[in-house]
Amino acid sequence: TNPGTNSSNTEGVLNVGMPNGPQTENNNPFLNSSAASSLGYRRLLFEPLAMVNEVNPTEKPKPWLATEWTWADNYTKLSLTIRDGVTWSDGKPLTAEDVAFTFQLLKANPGLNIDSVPYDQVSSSGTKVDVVFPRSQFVNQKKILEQLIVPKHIWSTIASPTTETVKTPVGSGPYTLKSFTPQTVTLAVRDSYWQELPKVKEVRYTSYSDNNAQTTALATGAAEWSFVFIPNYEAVYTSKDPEHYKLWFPPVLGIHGLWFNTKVTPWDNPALRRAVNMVINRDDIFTQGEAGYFYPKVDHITGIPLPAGASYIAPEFKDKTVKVDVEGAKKELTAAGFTFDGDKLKDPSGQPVTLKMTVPSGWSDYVTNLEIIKDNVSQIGIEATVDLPNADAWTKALDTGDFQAALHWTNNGPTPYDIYENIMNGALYKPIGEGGINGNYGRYENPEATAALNDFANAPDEATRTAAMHKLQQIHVRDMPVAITSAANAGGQYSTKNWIGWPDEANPYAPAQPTLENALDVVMHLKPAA
Amino acid sequence: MSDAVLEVRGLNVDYGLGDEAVHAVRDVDLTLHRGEVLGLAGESGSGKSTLAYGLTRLLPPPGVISGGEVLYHRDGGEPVDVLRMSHAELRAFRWAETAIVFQGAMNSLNPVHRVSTQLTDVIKAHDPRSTPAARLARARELLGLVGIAGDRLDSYPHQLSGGMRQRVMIGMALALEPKVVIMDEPTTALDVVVQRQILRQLVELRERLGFSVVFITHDLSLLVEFSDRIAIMYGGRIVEEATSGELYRNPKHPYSHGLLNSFPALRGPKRELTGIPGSPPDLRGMPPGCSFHPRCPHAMERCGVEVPVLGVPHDHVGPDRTVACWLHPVHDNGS
Amino acid sequence: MSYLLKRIAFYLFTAWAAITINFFIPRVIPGDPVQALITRSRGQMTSEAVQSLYVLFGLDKDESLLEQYFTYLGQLLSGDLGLSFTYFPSPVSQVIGDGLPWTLGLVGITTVLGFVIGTALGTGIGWRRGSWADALIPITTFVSSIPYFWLGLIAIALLTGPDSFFPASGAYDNGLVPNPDPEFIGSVIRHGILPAFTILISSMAGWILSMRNMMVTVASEDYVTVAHAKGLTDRRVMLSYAARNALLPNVSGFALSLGFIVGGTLLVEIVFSYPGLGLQLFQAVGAKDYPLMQGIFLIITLSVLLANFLADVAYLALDPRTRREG
Amino acid sequence: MTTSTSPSASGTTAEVVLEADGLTKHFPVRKRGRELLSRAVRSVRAVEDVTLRLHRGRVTALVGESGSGKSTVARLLAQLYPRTSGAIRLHGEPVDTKGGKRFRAYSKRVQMIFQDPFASLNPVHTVRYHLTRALKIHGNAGTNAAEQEQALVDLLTRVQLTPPERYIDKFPHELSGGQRQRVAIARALGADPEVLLADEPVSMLDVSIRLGVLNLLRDLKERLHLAILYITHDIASARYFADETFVMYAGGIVEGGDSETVTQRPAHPYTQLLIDSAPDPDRPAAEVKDGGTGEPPSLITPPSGCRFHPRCPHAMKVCPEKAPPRFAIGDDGAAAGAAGAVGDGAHFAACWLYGDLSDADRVKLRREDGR
Amino acid sequence: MTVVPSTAASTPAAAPVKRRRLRFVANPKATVGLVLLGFFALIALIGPWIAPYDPSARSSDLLQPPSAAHWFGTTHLGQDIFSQVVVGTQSVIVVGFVAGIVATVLSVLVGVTSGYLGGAGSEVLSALSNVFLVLPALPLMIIITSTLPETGTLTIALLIGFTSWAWGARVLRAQTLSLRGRDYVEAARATGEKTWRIILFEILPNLTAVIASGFVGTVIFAVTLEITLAFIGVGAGSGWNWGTVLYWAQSQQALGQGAWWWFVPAGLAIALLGTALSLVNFGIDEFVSPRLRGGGKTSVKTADGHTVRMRVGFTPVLASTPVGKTPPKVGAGANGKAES
Ligand SMILES: Nc1ncnc2c1ncn2[C@@H]1O[C@H](COP(=O)(O)OP(=O)(O)OP(=O)(O)O)[C@@H](O)[C@H]1O
Ligand SMILES: Nc1ncnc2c1ncn2[C@@H]1O[C@H](COP(=O)(O)OP(=O)(O)OP(=O)(O)O)[C@@H](O)[C@H]1O
Ligand SMILES: [Mg+2]
Ligand SMILES: [Mg+2]
Ligand code: NI
Repeated sequence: TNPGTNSSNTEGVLNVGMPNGPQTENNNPFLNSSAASSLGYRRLLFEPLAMVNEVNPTEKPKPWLATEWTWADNYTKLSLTIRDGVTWSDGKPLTAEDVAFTFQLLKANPGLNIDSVPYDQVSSSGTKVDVVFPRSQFVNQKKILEQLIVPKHIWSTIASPTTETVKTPVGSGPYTLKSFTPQTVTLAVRDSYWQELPKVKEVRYTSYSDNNAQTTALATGAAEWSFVFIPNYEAVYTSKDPEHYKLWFPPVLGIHGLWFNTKVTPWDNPALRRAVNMVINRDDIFTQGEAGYFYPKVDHITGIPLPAGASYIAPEFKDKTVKVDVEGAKKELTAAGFTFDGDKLKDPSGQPVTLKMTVPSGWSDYVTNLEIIKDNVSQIGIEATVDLPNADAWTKALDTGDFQAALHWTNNGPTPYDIYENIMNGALYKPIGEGGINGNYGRYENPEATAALNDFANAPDEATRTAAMHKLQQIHVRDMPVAITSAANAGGQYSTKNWIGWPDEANPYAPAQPTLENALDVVMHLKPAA
Repeated sequence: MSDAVLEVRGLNVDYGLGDEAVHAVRDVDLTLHRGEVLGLAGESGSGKSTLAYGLTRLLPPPGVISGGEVLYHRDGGEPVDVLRMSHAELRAFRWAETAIVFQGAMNSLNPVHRVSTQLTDVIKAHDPRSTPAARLARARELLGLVGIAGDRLDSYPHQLSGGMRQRVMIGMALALEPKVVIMDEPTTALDVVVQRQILRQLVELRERLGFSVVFITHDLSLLVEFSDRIAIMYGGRIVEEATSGELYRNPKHPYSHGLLNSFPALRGPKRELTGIPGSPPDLRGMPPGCSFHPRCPHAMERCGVEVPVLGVPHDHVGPDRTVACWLHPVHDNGS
Repeated sequence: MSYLLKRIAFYLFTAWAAITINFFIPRVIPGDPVQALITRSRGQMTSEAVQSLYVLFGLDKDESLLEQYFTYLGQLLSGDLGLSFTYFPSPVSQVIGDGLPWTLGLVGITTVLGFVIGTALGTGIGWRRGSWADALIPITTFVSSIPYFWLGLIAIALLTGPDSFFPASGAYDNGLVPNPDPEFIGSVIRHGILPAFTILISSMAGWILSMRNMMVTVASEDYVTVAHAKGLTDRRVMLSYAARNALLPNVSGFALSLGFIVGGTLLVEIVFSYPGLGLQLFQAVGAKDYPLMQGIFLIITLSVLLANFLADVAYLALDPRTRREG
Repeated sequence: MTTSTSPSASGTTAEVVLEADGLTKHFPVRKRGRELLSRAVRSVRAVEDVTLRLHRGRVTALVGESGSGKSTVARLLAQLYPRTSGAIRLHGEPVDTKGGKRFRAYSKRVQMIFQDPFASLNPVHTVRYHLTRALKIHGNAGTNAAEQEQALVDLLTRVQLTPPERYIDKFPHELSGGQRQRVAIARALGADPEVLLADEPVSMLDVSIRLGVLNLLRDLKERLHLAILYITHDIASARYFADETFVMYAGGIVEGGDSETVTQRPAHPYTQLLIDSAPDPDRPAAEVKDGGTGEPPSLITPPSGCRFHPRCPHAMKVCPEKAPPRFAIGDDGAAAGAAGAVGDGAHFAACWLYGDLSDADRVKLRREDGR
Repeated sequence: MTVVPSTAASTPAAAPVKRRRLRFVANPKATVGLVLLGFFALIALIGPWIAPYDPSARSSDLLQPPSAAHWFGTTHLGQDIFSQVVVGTQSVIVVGFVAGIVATVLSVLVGVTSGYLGGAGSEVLSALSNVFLVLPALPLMIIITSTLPETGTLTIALLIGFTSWAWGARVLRAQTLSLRGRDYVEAARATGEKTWRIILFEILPNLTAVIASGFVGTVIFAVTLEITLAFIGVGAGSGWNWGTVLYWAQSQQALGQGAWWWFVPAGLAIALLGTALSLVNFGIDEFVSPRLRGGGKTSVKTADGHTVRMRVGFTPVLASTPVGKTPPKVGAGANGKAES
C-alpha cells in the first residue's frame, strides 16, 4: 500500500495534482512561470479582491479582500473598500495601502502586469483605495478584481520584483508554505484567518510529469483534485471508484474552433465557410476528440458557449443550433456559385476545393478533431488533409497567416466579447506574411465588426453594449470566420472519498479547476467526508 | 626403457572433426629420457607444435586428440596417462611436472600483469600454503637463474626486450622444478648473441636441475649443437630419430638428408647446398604411402603404397636410432 | 607544446565548439520562448500581455545574436548560467541542481550496475562458450532491442496500481521532504526500482554481448593458454587472465556511456515522471527555454568530456602498455 | 618481361647504384608521466651515421643484433621514412622525395621486400591484385590483357611459384609463409627495379624453402644485375649469398667488407661475438668461447663513444670517449690503413683496436678474459 | 613460356569468394537475422498495398480488441492498428537505412581520411567528430526537427544520418591509425601506389567489418531514435510509423484503458527488427573475426559416448588408446569430464 495516500485521511490532507513536470522553488504570485502559479497554490497563499465565478459570469463577484467596489466614469475609475481585520501570515495587518502598493507595483513593472491592465493613478486613504484608468475597463473588470494582493512591507524591500523567487511567501490566505520539493509542495493551514479556518489542514500539490502520470495518480487516489485531459475517462478514471471519482467540466466564455484564413481563396468566400460549419460533426468531436467532456460541445450558431453565455444571445438566434446538414450545405454552396463535379466540389472559378488543416503534431485531441472534420467535409466534396508541423512552425504559420485552416482557441472572459475580439478585431489585423499579433489569425477584416467591438468595450451604457453584442453575433453567423466547435472549460477532476463540498452541476459556485482564482473558495467549501 | 620420463604412444591429433578433420599428428611414438634434450625438427607445418601442445592437452579448438597415450613416469611411481587425467588432475600435473615455453614470448606473458605476479601466481596455484614473501623471493631467485636482475620483477612484459621476455618464460618454466620442459621455437625472434646466452643458461640449469627438454626449432645448426637426440617430422609423422651427431653425420631418411643439405655452414669450406625439390604436402590431401615420396629422389613403387614403419633399421649398428623409410627396412619390434 | 597542454587545448576546443553549437542551434528555431509558452499551454493572452512577457524575459532588447553570444560566454566564464524562462525567474543553476541528483542517482547507479552485472554475466557466458550459457545470447539480444520506454510503460501497466508495492511515478512519496531519514530513503528506493530495472535490463544486454565477444577473443590468446598450462585454477584464469584483458575495451565504452547518463535516458524520466534532468531538458526544449537548455547542454558536454577524460585515464591505469615509452 | 630494359648487362660489377652517406634516423618518443611537462625531446636513435654503397650485380648483406636498425636503414633507403640527416644518392644523384610523382619514379628503381610476409601482403587482395598493381604502376603490365597475363605468369615463374595458375588467384592466407615471401619478392620484381632491398626475406622459412628463395635472389643478381641489400640474422647465409657483408650494432655499422673475410676473420669485437655465437654443428661445443653477456644498449640514451664499449672485452680508455671511425683492415686481420680512407669493398672495422692511439688511450678498462 | 588465357586463370578466383559468402550465410544467427530483415524489407515495400485498411481511416469500431476484421484491434477513432503497423514499416525501414547510409558514408569519409592523413587536417577532423560526439543526440534532434516546418520521413532520416556519424568516425579513425602503420600499407606505398588508391583499395577493404557493423549499429540507433521522437510527439510528421502508433496509444492512455493491443504489436515489431539487426551484426562480427566464429562444433563425442565441450586449455581426448592396442583397464569415464 501507498503510505502517501493513506496518511491524507487522518491528517486532513488534500492532495492536489497537476501534470506540469518538476518544479523549481519559485513562489512569485505575479509570474505565470512560478511553481506557485503553475500548480496553483498561489491561490491559497494570496487572496484577490473578489472572486468572479467564470462558470456563471453574470453572477455578482463574491467580495473577498474588498468588501465593496464601485466603478465610475464609464469604468475608468474604481473605488475599493478594503476589508478590516485581515492579517498577513507574518502577523502584520493588511491595509488599503497594501492594495494600492500592489497596483503601483504592477504599474511600475510591466513584466509583472501579466494582464496588461493600464493602471494610471492609484491612491489610498483609510480603508479606501481609488484607481484611475486611462480608458474604460469594462472588459477588464474581472482581471482587476482578481488581482492577488501582496504585502507592501515585504515587496517594497524587493529590489527587482520581476526576478524575485519569493522563497518565504507572506500572504493573507489561510495557508502558508510548509515545504517545497520539486515534486511536491506542501501548504499548512494558518492559526488565524479572517474567515473561519478551512477544514483542510494541509494541501499537497504534486507535479506529475505528464497527463498519463497524472491520470494514474487520479485513478489510484494519490491525487484527489486535478485538471487534466483523460481520454476515455470512464475506463481510465471514474470506473475505478464510480462512487467517489468525479469530474465536472463546465464551459466558460472562450472557444476552440476551426479558423479559416479569410484571405486565401476559396476560403475568403463566407458561403464556403458556412457550409463547412454546417457539416462538422460536433458530437463526434466531443465524444471522440474531447473524450466526452474536456472541451464542452458548442453547437450554437453564434459560437457562444452555453449556458455561460446564454444571457448575451441575440433574440433572433435564440435556440439556433447547428446540426450536421449536408444537403443544406450543398444548397448553400450551389447558391454561391460552387459546382459539383461528381463528388468533387469546384469553386466558382472551376478549381477543385481542397482544405489543408494544420495542427501541431503532438496535440492528440486537436489532431483527432481535425481527422473528424476531414471526414466530415469530404461529404461536401472537399478533399481535406491534416498537416502536422511541429508546434513552433505551427505558431509561426498562424502568426504570419501562412495556413489555410487551423484549430485554435480564443481568449476567454466574463462576456463573449473576448471570443469575438480575438476573432474579428481589425486592430489586430496584419497582412499575410506579417506577424507579431495575438489574435485574428484568420486575417478577418471588417470595420463594422471592429466598430462593434469598440462599442462593446467602451460604451457608456448597457443598451449600446447589448446592441454591439448582437451585431457581433450577426457578423459571425454571416461570415463565419471561425467554425466554432468547442468551448473552453474551467473544470477539474476530484474525488469525494475524503472531501466533499466540491462545485458541480447542482452547485456551480465556482469552476472546478485547481489553478483558477476560485480554488481558495473551493477549498473553503471542503468538508471531510463522513 | 627404464629412464624414460615421457612416453608417447600412437598419438593422433586432429584439427576438426569427421571428414573435415586435418590429421596433423599421426601415430607418433616418442620417448623422452631423463635429463636429455630431444630436438624436434621438420618442415614448417609438419606438426611439431601440434605434437608439443597435444602432449599436455593445450591445443586450442578445433584441435582434438583422437587417440594415443602419453605416459608420464613419476619418480618411482606408476606411469600415468596424461590423456586420462581429469581437469583437476591435469591442473595439478601441469607446470609442476611439465612446463612449456611457447613460441612467441610476447604473447605468452599477460600484458597487464607484472612479471612478479605472473611468476608468483604459478607457485601459489601449486602451493597455496606458501607465503607471499616466500613466493616473491622464489620469483627473484628464478629471474636470477636466467640472468635477469631482481629489480625487473616489477616490470610489465612490454618493458622487457624480446630476449628478456623469453628468459622470463624460461625462468617461469623452472619455477616448480618440473621434470619436463617443452620449448617451441624459443629463440626464433632473437639474434644469435641473445640466443646463445639463453641456451647457455638453459644448459647450465639442466645440468643443475636435471630436467628433460623437448626442443623445437627450424635452426638445424642450433639443434645439432644443442640437443642430445633429434627427431625429424614430416607430414605429421616422425620420420627419423637419432642422436644428434649420428643424424648430422649420417642421416638415413631422404628428407633428413635433404634438410641437412639445405643449410649453409658458417665455418669450413663452402659446401654445395642441394635443398629438397618440390613443395610441402597439403595436410588435407596427403599422398598415400610415405608422404615424402613425391619429393623423394629415391622413391620406389612401394613408397607410394605403403606407409613405412618407424623402427630400428636392420642394417644399423651403434646407438639407438629409428627411421621410417623403405630404403632402410626396419627390424621387427624388439627383435 | 607539451602533450598535456595539447590534450587540454583539445578538450577546451571541443567544449567551446559544443557550447557554441548549443548556443546557436536553439536560436535558429522559429518562434521564441514567449510564443512557445503561449502555444504550449494553449494560453490566452492579449497582445499587450504578450509584450509584457517579452519585457519580463528581457527579450525586448534588440541585441544581435552575436552580441547575445558574447554576453552568454561572458556570463558562463563568471559561472552564471542565467535565469530559466520556464521557471522564471529561477536561476538555471538552481533548476539543474534540483534535477541533477536524481538523474545521477537513478541513471548513474543503474548505468554502473548494468555495466557491472552485464560484464560479469558476459564474462561467464564468454568463458563457457559452447555450453548452455550461450542460449542466453539470443534472449539478451531480443531484450536489448526492446525500446526501454516501451518496457517501462508495460511495467507500469502491469506492476503498478493502487495496492502495488511499486509506485508509478515520482522519485519519492508525495509529502515527504528530502532528508536522510529511513522513511525517505526507503521511499526513494521503492520509487527507483522500476525505472532502474528497465534501464538495467536494456543496458545490461549490451555489456553482456560485448564482454562475451571479448572473452571469446581473449580466451584464445596465447597467454591464456599459458595460464592454463601453468595449472592455475579455472577461476583465476578466467578472472585474472581472460576477463582482466577482455575488460579493457568495455571500460572505455563504459566511461563514454557515463557521459550519456544525462542526455540518454530522458524517456525513462518521462515515462516514470522521474524529476531528473532529462525531463527538465525535454520541457526546456519544448518551451524554448534557451538558458535552461544551454545549461543542461553544458552539463552534458562537460560530462561527456569528463567521461572521455576518464576513459583515457582508465585505459592508462588498466593497460600498462599505454604507459609505454618509445 | 625482357632483360633488355635493365642497363648494359655487361658493365663493371663495381658500379655504385645506391649510396647512403651519413644516414641518421631518430624516432621521437612519446612522453610519459612527469616528462609531459618537461621540454626535453627524447628520441630513439635508431640509425646513426650509416654509410653504405650498393653495387650493380652484387649482394650486400647487413647483419647485426635485432633492433640495431637494419630494417630502418632499408626503409630509409626506400624513402619510406623521412631521414633525420644524411644523404641518399641514386647513381650519384641526391634524392629527397616525400611522395608524389618523384617518389613513384624512385620506387620504380628501388624496391623493398618487407621483413614480415604475413604483414606485408594485404589480406583482402589476391596474389593477382598485388602483382598486377606492381606491374601497372610502373608500366610493365603491357598494353593488353594478354600481355599483362603473360607478365604475371613470368613474375610468378621467376620466383618459382609454379605452376602460376595455382597461385595467381589465391589470397595470402591460403599461402604458406615461404610462398608469401616469394609473392612479396615477385611484387618487388614487378617494378623491374635496379635495387632490391630485401629485409630478412627468409626469416620465417624452414631451411629447405629458405634455400630456394636465396638461390632465386642469387639468380636475379646474376641474370638481371640487380643491386641487392640482404638483411639477415643468419650469418651463414650471408657468407654463402652475399658478396659483401656489413655488421650493424646499435644503429651504426661497425664492420664491413668481403663476406668471406668478415665471417671468417671478423675484426670488430662485436662481429667476433656474433660469429662465435652463431650455432655451428661442425664446431665442438667446447670450442665455443663465452661471448660476454650484457644487454643490448638503450637507443634512447646510447652509451657514449663506441656504443659497444660497455660489453666489449677489449674496451680501452678511449672507447667511451670518442666514437671510432672506420679503420681499414689488412688481409691478415691486422690494422692496415688510416681512419676514413677505406676503399670500396675493402675490409674495415669501426674500432679503436685498429686505430693509431697513444698508450694512455690504450689503457684497458677491464681485465681481458679469454681471447 | 606459353601464354595462359586470362579466362582460364581467373576462374578459380570465384572459389574463395563463394566460400566466404557461404560462410556468412552458414552462420545460423546471421541467417535468422537476414530472413527477419528481409521480411521487414518486404513489408516496407509492399506494406501500403497489403494493408487491409487505410491506416488513418476512421470507422465505427472504436477501440476494439483484435478480431478477424482487425487483427491488431482498432484505435479510439476506429482505425485499424494492423494497417498502421504494416504501413508504418516503410518509414521505419527508410529512416533506418537512409540514416545508416548517410552516417556510414560520413564516418568513413571523416574517420578514414583523418586516420590516414595525419597532421593538422587530421586533428581538425578528429576535433570535429569529437564535437559531434559531445552534442546530445536526442535533445538535438528534438530541437532541429522543430526548426523545420515539416518533418517527413526523409528529413528525419537525413538528420539522424548527419548527427550520428561521429561515433563511427572515431572508431574508424582509430582503426585506420592502426592500419596505416601496417606493413602492407607501407608496402603498397613502396610499390608506388597513389594515396587515394591506398585509402580506397588497401585500407578500406580491411575496414569492411568495422564499417558494416557500424552501419548496422547506426540503423538500430536511427530506428530507435525515430520511434522515440515519434513517441514523444516530435517529428511524428504526417506519416505512420511504429513510433506514431505508440504515440497515439500513449496519448490515449491505451494501457490505462486496457487496450494492450494498441501497444504490443508496434513494440514487438521494434524489438524484432532490432533483434534482426543485432543478429546480422553478429554474423558480420563472426564472419570477419575468425575467433568469434561459432560455425564449428563446440562439443564433441568421445569414443565412449561422452560429450565433451571444446575449450581452450583442455583439449578433448576422443580415445586415449594407442591405435591398434587394447585399452587398459582404467575407468574410462575419468577423462574428459566437462567442468562447467
Ligand atoms: N586450427 C587449425 N585448423 C586446421 N589445421 C590446422 C590448425 N592449426 C594448425 N593446423 C595445421 O596443422 C599442421 C601442423 O601445424 P603445427 O603448428 O603443428 O606445425 P609446426 O610444425 O609447428 O610448424 P611451424 O614450424 O611453422 O611452427 C599445419 O599444417 C597446419 O596447417
Ligand atoms: N616507428 C618507430 N618508432 C620508434 N622507434 C622505432 C620505430 N621503428 C623502429 N624503431 C626502433 O628503432 C630501432 C631499430 O629498429 P629496426 O626495426 O630497424 O631493427 P632491426 O635491426 O631491423 O631489428 P630486427 O632484427 O629485430 O628486425 C629499434 O630499437 C626499434 O625499437
Ligand atoms: Mg610451430
Ligand atoms: Mg628488422
Ligand atoms: Ni640416404
